[in-house]
Amino acid sequence: METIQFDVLTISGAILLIATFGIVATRGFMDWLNAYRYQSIVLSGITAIIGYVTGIWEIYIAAGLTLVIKSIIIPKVLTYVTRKLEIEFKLETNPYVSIRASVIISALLVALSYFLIQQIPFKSDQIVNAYLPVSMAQFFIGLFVLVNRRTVLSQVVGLLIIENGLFLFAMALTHGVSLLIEIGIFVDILVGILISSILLFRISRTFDSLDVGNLENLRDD
Amino acid sequence: MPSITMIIIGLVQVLVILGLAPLLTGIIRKTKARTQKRIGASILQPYYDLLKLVQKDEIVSDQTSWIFRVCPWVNFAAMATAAFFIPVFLIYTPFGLVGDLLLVVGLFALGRFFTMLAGLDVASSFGGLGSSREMMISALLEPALFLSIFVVAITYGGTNLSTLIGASSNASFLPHPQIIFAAIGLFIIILGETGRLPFDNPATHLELTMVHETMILEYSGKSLALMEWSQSIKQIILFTLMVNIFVPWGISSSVLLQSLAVGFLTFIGKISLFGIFVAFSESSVAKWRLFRIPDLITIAIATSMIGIVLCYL
Amino acid sequence: MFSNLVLFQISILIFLGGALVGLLLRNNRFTRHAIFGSAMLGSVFTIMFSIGVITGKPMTWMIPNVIPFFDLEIFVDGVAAFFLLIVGIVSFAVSAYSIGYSKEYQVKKRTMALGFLFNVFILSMVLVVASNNAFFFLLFWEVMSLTSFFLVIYDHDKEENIKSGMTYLVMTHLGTAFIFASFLLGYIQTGSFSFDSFRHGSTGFPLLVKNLVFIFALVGFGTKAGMVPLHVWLPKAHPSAPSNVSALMSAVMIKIGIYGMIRTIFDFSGFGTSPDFAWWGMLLIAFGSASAIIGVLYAVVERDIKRALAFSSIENIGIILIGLGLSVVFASFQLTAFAVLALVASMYHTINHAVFKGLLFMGAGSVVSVTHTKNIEHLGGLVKQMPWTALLFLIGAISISGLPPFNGFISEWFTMQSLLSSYQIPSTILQISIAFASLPFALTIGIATATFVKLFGMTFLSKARSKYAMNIKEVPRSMILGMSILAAICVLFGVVPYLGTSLISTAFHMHSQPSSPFDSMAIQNSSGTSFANLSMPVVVIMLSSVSIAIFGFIRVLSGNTKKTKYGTWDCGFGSLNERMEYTPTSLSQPIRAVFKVFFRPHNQTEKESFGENPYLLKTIKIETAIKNIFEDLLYTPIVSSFVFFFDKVRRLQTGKINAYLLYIMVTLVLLLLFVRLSNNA
Amino acid sequence: MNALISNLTILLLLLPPIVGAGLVTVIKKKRTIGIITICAASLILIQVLLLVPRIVSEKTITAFGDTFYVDSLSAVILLSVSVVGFVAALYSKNYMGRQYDNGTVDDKHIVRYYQGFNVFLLTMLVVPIANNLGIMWVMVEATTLVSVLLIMLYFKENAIEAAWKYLIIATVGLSFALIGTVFFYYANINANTSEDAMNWTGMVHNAKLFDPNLVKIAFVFILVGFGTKAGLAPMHTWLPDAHSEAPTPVSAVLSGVLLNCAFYAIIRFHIISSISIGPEFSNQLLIILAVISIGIAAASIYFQKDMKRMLAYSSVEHMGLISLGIGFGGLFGIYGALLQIVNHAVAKPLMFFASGSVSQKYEAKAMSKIKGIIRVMPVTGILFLIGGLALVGMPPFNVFLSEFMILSSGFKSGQFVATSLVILFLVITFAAFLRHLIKMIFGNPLSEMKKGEMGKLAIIPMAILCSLVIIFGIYIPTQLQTLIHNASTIISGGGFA
Repeated sequence: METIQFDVLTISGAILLIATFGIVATRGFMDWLNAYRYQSIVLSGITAIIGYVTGIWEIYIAAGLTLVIKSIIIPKVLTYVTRKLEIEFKLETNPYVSIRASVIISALLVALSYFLIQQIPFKSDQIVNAYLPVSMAQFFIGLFVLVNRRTVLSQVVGLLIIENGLFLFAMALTHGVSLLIEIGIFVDILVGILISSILLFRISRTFDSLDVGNLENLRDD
Repeated sequence: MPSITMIIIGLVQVLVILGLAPLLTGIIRKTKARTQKRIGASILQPYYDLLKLVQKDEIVSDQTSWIFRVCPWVNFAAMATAAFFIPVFLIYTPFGLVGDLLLVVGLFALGRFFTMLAGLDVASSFGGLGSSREMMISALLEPALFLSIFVVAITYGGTNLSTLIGASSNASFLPHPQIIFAAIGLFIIILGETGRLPFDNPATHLELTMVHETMILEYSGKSLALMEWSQSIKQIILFTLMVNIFVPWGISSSVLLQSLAVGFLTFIGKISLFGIFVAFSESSVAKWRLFRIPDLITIAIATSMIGIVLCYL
Repeated sequence: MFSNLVLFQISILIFLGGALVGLLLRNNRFTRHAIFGSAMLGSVFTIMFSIGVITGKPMTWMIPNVIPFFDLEIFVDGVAAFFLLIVGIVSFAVSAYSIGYSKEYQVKKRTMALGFLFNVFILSMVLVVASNNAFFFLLFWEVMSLTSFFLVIYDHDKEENIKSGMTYLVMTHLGTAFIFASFLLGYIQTGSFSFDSFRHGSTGFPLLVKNLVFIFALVGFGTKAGMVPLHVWLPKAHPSAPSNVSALMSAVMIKIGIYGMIRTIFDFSGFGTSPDFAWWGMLLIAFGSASAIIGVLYAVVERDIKRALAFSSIENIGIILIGLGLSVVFASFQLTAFAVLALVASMYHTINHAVFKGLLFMGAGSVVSVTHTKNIEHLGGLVKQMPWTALLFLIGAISISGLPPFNGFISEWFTMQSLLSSYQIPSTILQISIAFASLPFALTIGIATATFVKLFGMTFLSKARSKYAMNIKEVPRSMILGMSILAAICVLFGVVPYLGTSLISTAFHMHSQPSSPFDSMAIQNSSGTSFANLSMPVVVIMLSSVSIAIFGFIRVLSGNTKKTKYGTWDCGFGSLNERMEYTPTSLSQPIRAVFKVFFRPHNQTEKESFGENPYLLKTIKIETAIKNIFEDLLYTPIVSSFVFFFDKVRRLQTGKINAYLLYIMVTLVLLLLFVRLSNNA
Repeated sequence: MNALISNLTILLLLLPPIVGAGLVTVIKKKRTIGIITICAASLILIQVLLLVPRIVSEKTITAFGDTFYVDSLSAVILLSVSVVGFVAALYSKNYMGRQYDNGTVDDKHIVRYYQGFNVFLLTMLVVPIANNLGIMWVMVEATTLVSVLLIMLYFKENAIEAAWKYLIIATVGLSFALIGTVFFYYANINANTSEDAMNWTGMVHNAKLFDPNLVKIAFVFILVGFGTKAGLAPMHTWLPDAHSEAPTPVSAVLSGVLLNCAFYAIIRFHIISSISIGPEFSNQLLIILAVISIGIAAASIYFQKDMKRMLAYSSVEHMGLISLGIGFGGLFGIYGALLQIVNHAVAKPLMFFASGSVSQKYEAKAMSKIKGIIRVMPVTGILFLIGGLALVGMPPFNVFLSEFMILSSGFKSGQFVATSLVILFLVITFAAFLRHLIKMIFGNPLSEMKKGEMGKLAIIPMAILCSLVIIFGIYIPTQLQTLIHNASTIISGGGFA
């Protein structure tokens, strides 16, 4: 029983990572969005697994929320906001590091997460054992996407990856803190995405482009 | 308190200096004339000059201020006061308790300060020229002088001239090799201070060469007399110091009349000889270019520094 | 009548009152009088209580917990009182002077802030000296710097002044940082910021700490005092300030730096009578000599009268430091008598410099206020139009040149005697080095005389060289009064050195010598013979009697002669005009030429000739400038290397959000790795 | 009964901004909403001022069960929030009025501004009193969102850019903060599963049992996360942009208290970590980031051309100093740091207000275009000068004392290298900052300008702050002293060696 569970956990973690790699490896906005949707579905599945393993019913609610918000609402909002944008705005044409190299770096980041987490005692908590490094890798990859990509849209996506990692992390470690806080966090994220969408919209209107290269007026040299 | 006799002897020493000052100038001039195959004026000529100048009317420049008029008096007072502290034929003076060698140097500087101001006061380029050169020379002579005083003072134990000359007259010559260096240094300094060649030619009126003369160019009558006199007092004071410190032979160490007389005579002899020596050495060199003078002073400084090192080693 | 403490409190209240008057009342004649009148009154009380402390007991006062953890501790002992006396005397004279001087500012409607800052400035100096707690010392110290800074930039119409002010403020702040460090070392060792605990605990400091305390204090207080090479602010700030403030800054404020040094060295640094500490003294002598010679070299070639005075302040600080250093050296070899001699020399020069530099700056201020130029190239002939200022300035000039019979001579005599006494030190190396240090010292005195011949001569004598110096009037009586007070002290402290020596020896609790005004100041050899003697009153009697005698003598000899006025001899070329005079630059040209290694002068000549012949010149224009080697070789490289580095750092803010996120990522990863790896080890 | 009073206290404290925001939304009249906001802010201020004595005597207040927890540390932050909130509301009236007059904003903007302002105040009020660290995080994140909206109020290019950077960086940073928070929570449930595992009170109680490795990693995340929000270098990059582009009153609040709120969170976790693994670890990290912050601020201020950016960097410097004080520890360090929080909260808004008035008058933010303020607007000039002098740590103004204490504690704790570096940086900052300031304040204006201030309502808030700057420089009220002392005791984990 134990081993099977462990396998499930590991495999689901791996799938999540693959989904994340999918975001790293693609250029077009719709491709990311799909990858993100896919990632969110996996995430909600993982949440459900956690709920199953721990037997806490609230986690199922969280899984449901994730499914609804992350794989439906957020992609919808982003599509809605960007529907008027020309297609070339949505294409990441010129990242700092090439796609191929990005994938390699992402792999390194995954290794780094495993390395960093190694020493934390888990009291043989398999959920934590399995998902903590994965979520950590999510943060780093998300951050890397933010650092690497040059369009405003892909930065939003980077942010979303981090949020997903965060969610997984919180779930894995805490099995749901308390509903109130959980909802608070959700609302915060949602509002954050909304505001960034407004900003996105404004940026495209003001600068006629979504390249962050336009956002370099404020500097000290 | 020193006794009345001592004070009288002290005052006599002062009068000797004041009185003999023009004579020394006369001797030097006479010697120089002779070396130049001239007969030269009498050695008493400076006295006649002074007397004549005193009795003449004065012409004062309308540009000048009270500084110009006050200068000769300040100068003379400073030099004459300096004379109080110099042991001439006795190894000490009762006024030694009042002032020392550094005060003498200070009084000289006071005189020079006013002379330089007087040179500027007349508003001619001559005066400024003299003051300018004097500023440089005196500024450089000051450290040289202080360093040689340093050697002498720590060798003989004091800047108090009575102590100093007392110690030097007791000392044998050899144990103090540094004294030779101090003597060389001081000699150069004396040439500079008294405006002798190669620093300055007291007998010329050519703007390329003069230093001291330009500053007193506008003086006439008794002011000029005072300036000349105080200059020769300064000269004799320095010569006296030189001979009494480095060649203290014959100087009287007691107040006995006999030894005083001997001291007085040897003093006259020494100072005349030294004057002649200076005159000879002056005849054998030419006036140096103004900007080579620092080199000469540097030599004085260097010798004094060697003297200092020798003092301590 | 009143206890010292009450007098102290009254003086503080009066200064505060003066400051408030400056803030609250209207800009008119009465306010001007009230502001500076209260400064005068406050100074009187300061003088009264400091004399009370010197002759009586030290004064203490404490208000606990004014600010959390810090008590306002006031402690005035003889040393502090001595410096307070200097503050009081000079402030009194300068305040009197300011009544007349600030008229110009009243017209420009700016007396108010001047009055406020002026009073606060004096007050802060009083409180710095009086405070007995590191926190409050630094607090008042910074207030002092700040108020003086505002006074420096008081004429902020000129960009120049603001620049000088900034240099000053930054330098003095840097100095404060060092003072702070010095006090912090004491705090670490004793766990308290009270000077009392420093005083008691300092002997137990480790040697390294003692040395560091000394070094930090030297740098910190040296900056304020204008010690080379930390002096760069001084020749900028002092000329920029209104002249009454320059007088206060140069005469008093830089002395507070000396006070700090003395306090730290003898009280807080655990200085002991052991040869371990001799190098402190040697360092002081080295810096002192450098300051003296470098200060005076810049002074002598300077054309701006106030800058020249400022450089001369650096010189005099050098002389004070030489004395102080000698005292430290002697003390460390337990040559107490000589240590006392050197300390008297140093302190005598401190008070002297305060007096004559105050006088000279006020004199310069008078000149500037009537001629509206600081450049002596444009001046000349003022002695006829402002005879009083000229006379008083002359007294100052004679004093500062170290000529008998005024006060400068006395302190320089003491310093020279201390230098000569170095032969008593039982270390050949030190003996020889100190002897060599006397070379720059003596050179300094020589050049200082030249400097003041130039300053006085070019400003007051001969003919006016430009219209600035024509048709001017003597300054108002209050200004003359202010200067006269200090001039009188110059004379008094020169003629009766007993006043000074007894003041210093009482204040510092040292053996008093001489014991009466007419007694000669004597220095004994170890064998008991007299090394040196000086009795100024008698010298003055001699000088005056000789003058009278010779006057009579000449009078008798000359009979009846007359004086005729006539133009200066012009070599028969027609009347002399001001263009034929010597100018300040040409006057100091020989010295500039001799020290060209130092000045690095560069001359530029432009000639325009008639036709082909190069010898027939129509016009010739010569420009000459000297290099400021400290700024060029020391400060500029340091500042520019900092700037270079900063330029790199600020480029971190590239404007690229990707870069910003990268910083976060890198920081996070580095910190995590740090945790991870430090745990493995 | 007691609990009821406590509940009521907290409720009343949080009510004014909520009601204010509501009224603003309903009324929408330009004049009235300004006054409503001022009323709300002043009600908050009065309540906080009444609360302080209670905290001093009762030490802690809890309300609504365990949801709210106010101790001396919270009270210090609350105090700064309420004071700055009040003066900013006062200043807003004048500032926004003038912006309206010269056509920069319209009615809609003003309504949005005041809504945002009220909500912003509310979130910052909740941060220090939330017992649940999760809620604290939520509220800090909420401050980000509200302030982003306030910054991009006019949709100008630069404002949008600043808002974007702020949003992204702060969100990323705060997600790390959340990771840290959750780690602490995990440590707590691993140590002792209890109901209030996310609560500060519970964590402090169990902190000794936490796993050290976990705490270390968690604190790193907290430090980087909340450090981003608090403006510690090198995560400070959003700060100069946001501060310079926001409307002046918002800049003042951002700089004066928002940073404090974020730093407050760091302090809370620092306490837990200190109890758990000893203070050395977190101290070390705090000192490192502090030195970097102060150094970068020094360099950036030196080259700065824009007035408000310069002030923003000065905030980075001051956050560095606060962090330094906490890191050095000891009574002097911690007390100094808390005092620095208060002092900075007083001095920085003063500077922002003054610079706001100045840039409105000169119609420029570039320092090269501003000269002779003291001639053009003498009162503002003097206030600006005093604020600047206070900020660089000149006595007799308030920051001097706190900096003095912080640096003293640095030597005392044996951190010679860090302290010496910081002293060097501070001297450089001093020089650089004052160089800019003096050039602006003194001299003659570049062009002929009409002499005149920006109106009484602009002067009054500055005058209030300025008098606080001067008063705190020479006298600190006993109540405040006790409060800060108690807060320091909390931070040091009770008592000082």
